[in-house]
Amino acid sequence: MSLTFDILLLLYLVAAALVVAQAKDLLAASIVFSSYGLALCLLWQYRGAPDVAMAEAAVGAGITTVLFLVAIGRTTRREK
Amino acid sequence: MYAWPHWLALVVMTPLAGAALTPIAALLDRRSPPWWALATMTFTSLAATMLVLRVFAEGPFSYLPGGWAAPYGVELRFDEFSAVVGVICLIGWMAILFSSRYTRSLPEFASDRSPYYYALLLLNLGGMIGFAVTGDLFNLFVFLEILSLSGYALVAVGGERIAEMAAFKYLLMGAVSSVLVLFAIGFLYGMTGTLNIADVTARLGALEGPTAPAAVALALLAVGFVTKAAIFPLHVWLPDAHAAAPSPVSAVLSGLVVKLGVIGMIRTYRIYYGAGLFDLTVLNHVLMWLGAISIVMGAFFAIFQEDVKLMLAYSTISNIGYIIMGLGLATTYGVIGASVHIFNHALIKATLFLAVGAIIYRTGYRTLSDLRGVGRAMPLTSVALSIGAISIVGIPPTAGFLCKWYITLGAFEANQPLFGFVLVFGALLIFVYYIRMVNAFYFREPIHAEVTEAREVPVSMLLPTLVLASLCLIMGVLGRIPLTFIEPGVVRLLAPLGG
Amino acid sequence: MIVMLWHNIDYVASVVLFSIGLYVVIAKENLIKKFLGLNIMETAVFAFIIALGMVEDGRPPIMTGDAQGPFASPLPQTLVLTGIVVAVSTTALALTLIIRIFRRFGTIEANELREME
Amino acid sequence: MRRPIAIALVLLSAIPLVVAVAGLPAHGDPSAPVHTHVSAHYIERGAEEAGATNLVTGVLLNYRGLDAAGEVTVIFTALIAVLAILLGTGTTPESTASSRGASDRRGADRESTVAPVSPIVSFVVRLLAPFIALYAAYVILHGHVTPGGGFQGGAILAGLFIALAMVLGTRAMQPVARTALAPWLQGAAVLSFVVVGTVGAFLTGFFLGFPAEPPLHLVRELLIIALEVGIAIGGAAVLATIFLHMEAS
Amino acid sequence: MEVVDIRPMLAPGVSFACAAMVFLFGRNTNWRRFWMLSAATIKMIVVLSMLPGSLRGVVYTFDLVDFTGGIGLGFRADALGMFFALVSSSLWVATTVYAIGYMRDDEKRVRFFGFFALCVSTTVGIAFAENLLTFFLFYEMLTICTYPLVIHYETPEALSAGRTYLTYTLIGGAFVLVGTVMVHDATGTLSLGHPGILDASISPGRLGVIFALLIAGFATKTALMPLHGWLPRAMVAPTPVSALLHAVAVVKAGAFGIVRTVYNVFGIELLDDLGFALPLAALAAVTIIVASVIAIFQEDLKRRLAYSTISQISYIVLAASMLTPFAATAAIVHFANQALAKITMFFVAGAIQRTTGKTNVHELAGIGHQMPWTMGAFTIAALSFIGIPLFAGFITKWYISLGALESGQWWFLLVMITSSLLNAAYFLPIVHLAFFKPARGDAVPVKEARPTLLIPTLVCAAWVLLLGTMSEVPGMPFSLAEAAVRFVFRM
Repeated sequence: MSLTFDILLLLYLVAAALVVAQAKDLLAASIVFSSYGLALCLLWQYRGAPDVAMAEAAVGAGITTVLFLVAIGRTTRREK
Repeated sequence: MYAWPHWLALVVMTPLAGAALTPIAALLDRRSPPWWALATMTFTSLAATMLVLRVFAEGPFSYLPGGWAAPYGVELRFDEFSAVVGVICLIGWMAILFSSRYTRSLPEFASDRSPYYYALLLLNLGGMIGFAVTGDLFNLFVFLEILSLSGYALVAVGGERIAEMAAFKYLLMGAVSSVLVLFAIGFLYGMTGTLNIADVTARLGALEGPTAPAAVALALLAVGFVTKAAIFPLHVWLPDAHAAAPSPVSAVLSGLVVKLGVIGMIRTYRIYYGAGLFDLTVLNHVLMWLGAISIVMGAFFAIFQEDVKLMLAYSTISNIGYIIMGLGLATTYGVIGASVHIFNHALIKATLFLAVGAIIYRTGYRTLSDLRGVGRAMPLTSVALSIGAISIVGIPPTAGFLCKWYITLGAFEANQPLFGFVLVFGALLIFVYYIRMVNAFYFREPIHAEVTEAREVPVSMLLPTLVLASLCLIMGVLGRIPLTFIEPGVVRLLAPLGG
Repeated sequence: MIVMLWHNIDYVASVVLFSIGLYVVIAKENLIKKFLGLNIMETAVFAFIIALGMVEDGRPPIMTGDAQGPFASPLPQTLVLTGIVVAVSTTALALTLIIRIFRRFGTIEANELREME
Repeated sequence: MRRPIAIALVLLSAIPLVVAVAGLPAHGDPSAPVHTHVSAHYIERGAEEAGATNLVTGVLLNYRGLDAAGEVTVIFTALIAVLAILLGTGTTPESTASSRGASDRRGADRESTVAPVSPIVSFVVRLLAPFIALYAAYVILHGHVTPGGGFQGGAILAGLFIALAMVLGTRAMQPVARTALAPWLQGAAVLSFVVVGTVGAFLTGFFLGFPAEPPLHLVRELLIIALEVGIAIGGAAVLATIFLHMEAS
Repeated sequence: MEVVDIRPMLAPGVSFACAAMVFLFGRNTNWRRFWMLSAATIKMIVVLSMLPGSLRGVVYTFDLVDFTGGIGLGFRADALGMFFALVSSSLWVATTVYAIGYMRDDEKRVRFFGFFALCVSTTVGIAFAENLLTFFLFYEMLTICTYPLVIHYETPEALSAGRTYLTYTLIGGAFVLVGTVMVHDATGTLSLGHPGILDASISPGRLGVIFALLIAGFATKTALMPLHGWLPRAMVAPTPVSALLHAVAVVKAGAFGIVRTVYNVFGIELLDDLGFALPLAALAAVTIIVASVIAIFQEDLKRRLAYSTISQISYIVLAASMLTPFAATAAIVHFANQALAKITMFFVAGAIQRTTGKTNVHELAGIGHQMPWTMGAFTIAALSFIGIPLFAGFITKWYISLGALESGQWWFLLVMITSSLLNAAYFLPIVHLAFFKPARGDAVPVKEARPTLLIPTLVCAAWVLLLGTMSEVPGMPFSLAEAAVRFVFRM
């Protein structure tokens, strides 16, 4: 079970990264990036690193995403 | 006096603490930040002096924050190369003093930005000092980030039209190179289980199993630090960033920050030479060639620049090329020359940027044709500029000469006469563009009234320029002191090669 | 063999994520996108470092009285904690610069900016 | 044109990286150097030497205290950098608040970031705010025993602040950012390291040292908590201020 | 016998201090003149005071700084250096007086005299350089200090000439530097205090590269063909500068470098074994002939003198590369002979230009009647160049010819004779024109040049005669040259 879970999480990470890379809508990309951060957080919790997972959830997935959203709000949402 | 152990902790923490207190000082008195920053750097300079004296008297020494023995805690290690903190303090001090007047002329530089500007400068200097004295790989990365982040912001702080873009370009390349360095640190940690540089070296040397990770880590470190040092072809961020920054910042960035990439390379070499895992001839050759290309290319581009600051920025690429080439030669003479050039080029480039900054401050112009005849209007500043120009070309008896002499000797010692030629003739190319500058400043008629009417800058700007200029001369005449100072460090670095 | 590969999958995944991030940084013109890519690169390296410190059936390195090993290595975790802070700092600065660039030039596409320069 | 070059470059870097990771000690192998050298010492002795059951906190604040000092300096640098770039451009929170008066409808609209907040969300956020704050305090103060620590707690606090700012409108939060206390709060993390480090130097003879003798264990605990609180306040203040300034720009 | 003495450093130091005073307090004309003249005099006294010792075989040395491991700044007044220093410091006095008269109404006098003094300082530094590094240092400083003098008038033409000058001399300097590095790499020393520091243990290929680099580097300043392009163009400079460039400083510094390379870096025996000297001699011979031929066709007086310089200075190279004692004597003595005669000619050209505004040769018809003293000096110098006995130039040619016979290479004699004829062909028409043709066109009555211009000219001309007639008298420079030759040939 653990290996399957591993693989699924990692596959999700790669897929999310690809979506972030290809999405033309920056807002969508940012949200997907946030979910990517949460998946990482899950992975790390599972790897025996709860401290890091907590930091990633609060900072990586939370505040970083908010900052991206603010920046997108102040500039433009579409990637040309 | 210098044997007091805590100087090493103080030299790192003082600028950082000073930076944290600068906005608070500004709350109490709006005009205090420059003087507060100056006081901080004065104390830091005292500590740095003690450290340099100690390393001169005793050789390398360590400080253990928290009292934890080396591989378990972070080790601060002060060796001969760390003596660069002396130069960092000196130039930092001068740049802050210079800024106290200079920043008044910047567009968008409202007074409420001022405390943060000085805090950034202090953080930048503190980051560099920490980078230079730490003996721990991850700590190296942390200080690298402090100095890089503050560096990016300092580029943008002047409010030039392209400043923010230049800063972003710098930030992007700098951040990627930081990630590479962190990746490499991860590899090294994974192979050895430790982060202490000396310990990594020893355990890497005793490594069993595949060496591929170590090789890749070396490549990552080299690419990362070479980007920070702005060597061709990873130099693209430098010209705009250094030209768009306020002049005292350019002095710090061009004189010091890029050098920390070189210090990083020296640390990398220390690990890999010491571990003796593989022959570094390939890397050395790559660095020699890249250095040579940087020398020629930087000088060549500089010739065609009209903007004085852009010209100086390209000349930095050229000079870093000398240093990297000297490192790649891997002979005693070559590495000594390269190491001393770290110090001397810092002095020279700071002189040049401060002098140019003074001229821009007074006239508002920055291209060669606009600045015609400024030499007569601002004689002292122009003399400083000329001294800097002569030094950077490497004409004896100025500071630039001995380093180039040593690196050339190193080229012949390493049986690479081609690079000796590249070096000497690269210096000629450099001379060509400084001749253009001197020609325009002294031997042409002014075309702007501002230039003719320009007065000498106030003492707070003139003093740093002149002090640094005279140091360019003094370091040339007393060139033996830095050379003999750095020699034990270089010999230790290269000892694993000679067997 | 396959089991071994599955055991090492974390490293490989890190490299894949790193490469995706690098690709975004190099190939995309949008500055915000570039920075999303950089964040992916950074997290990939964090994942790599965390994976280094992991042990088979490891527990978090918290030494409450009854805890029994094996424990995951605490050192990589502290490194990554610091790394996350560094990443968010860099991001904050970069986004500020991007906002300023947009204010000045009206675009954040690198190719258009190059033309304007 | 850029794409093929990028792909080539990425492949060029990815292949050696894959080869390199293949050469590393097997993933999760307890006999790898990572686990047998420095970490083994931490796991064996760390809890008593560093005075923190949570070894991550122990290593971060005690063994590698200078790293943590550097870390808080990095984020402080980010704040200073953002302020240095944004101040004086006419887009500071202060000037936004004053120049874009109530008459300026656009300015009022732009106060919340993305979209108007629904009343339900608003209610939930307000309802949860004290609990989140309580949780943050727990994470901070208990960081050396359970997962968490000053920075995580600080980030949670900052997140709370940001959520409130979105719900209540940034202008409501401006007074917080404008107090004379702000620079003290923003520099709290760095300054707490300086102070605790200096105290440590007097107590143990080493900068950032923590007294390890049993009679002084309480002092050690207090110092660590002081650091954690400092980091939390500093981290939260920095992140919140950055958000406010970017929001206002 | 070597004596540690500060005077070898004092000599360049005096003019350096003078330059500093001029730059700082040069606005006041009287003070400036005072500084210039007193420094020139003091320096000549300093150099002269070492002359008796030098004639006795004493070598004064002074090490200023040792950078590290034998790389340092050191001064050493041996016979050869003394000879060069004596020539340049005594001519500095003459040139200073002349320049004060010539530049009387110039706006940028302060800059002019400041760099003028620096030039002389560096020239004496070159003469007294103890090692190749010190030599190189002063050599490069000379390049830079002459640049503002060359472009003094700041016309586009002057600026372009300045660029050419810098391009040539800096590239030459780079060659010298690489050569110097290779010498250090090969031997570990750079001292010029031995009759040859390189030895046969180094591979001939490497020696060849070193020789080529050093000679090529020095030859650019010597204006040896084909590296002479800058010299005629640099004629846009004020006349005292041309005099300085041609007679005292720049060209001579290059020639001195070649002499040092041949005698002190390689040494007679080694060069003889290697056979590198012959190509150099051939090059010099070609330069002598070709430059003379070109000179014949020059209408502008100063340009004619420039090509004459290219030709004359190659005598030194030719003589030095013959590697015999007689020829060596000629090479050294020619430093003085050429300098005095050539400076006389430039003084004359300048005096004519300042007094009448004429620069072309054909305009000089009848001027001998108006300015008899000036043109008389010119005639003396011309006769000296042609090699008429009793004039200084004769001594050179005589000893070169002796050297040619000594080395058994008769074709050098042929070169000498041809050169004399060519010299006659381009100098005598001027004398003829001046004294035996009536003035053409509107003959504005012109008086003799003003005293500050005339007196230095006459003094130099007198020295040409003196050197030609009384060179064997003890205490004259000739005996110094012989001392130098004895050292070089270990006699």
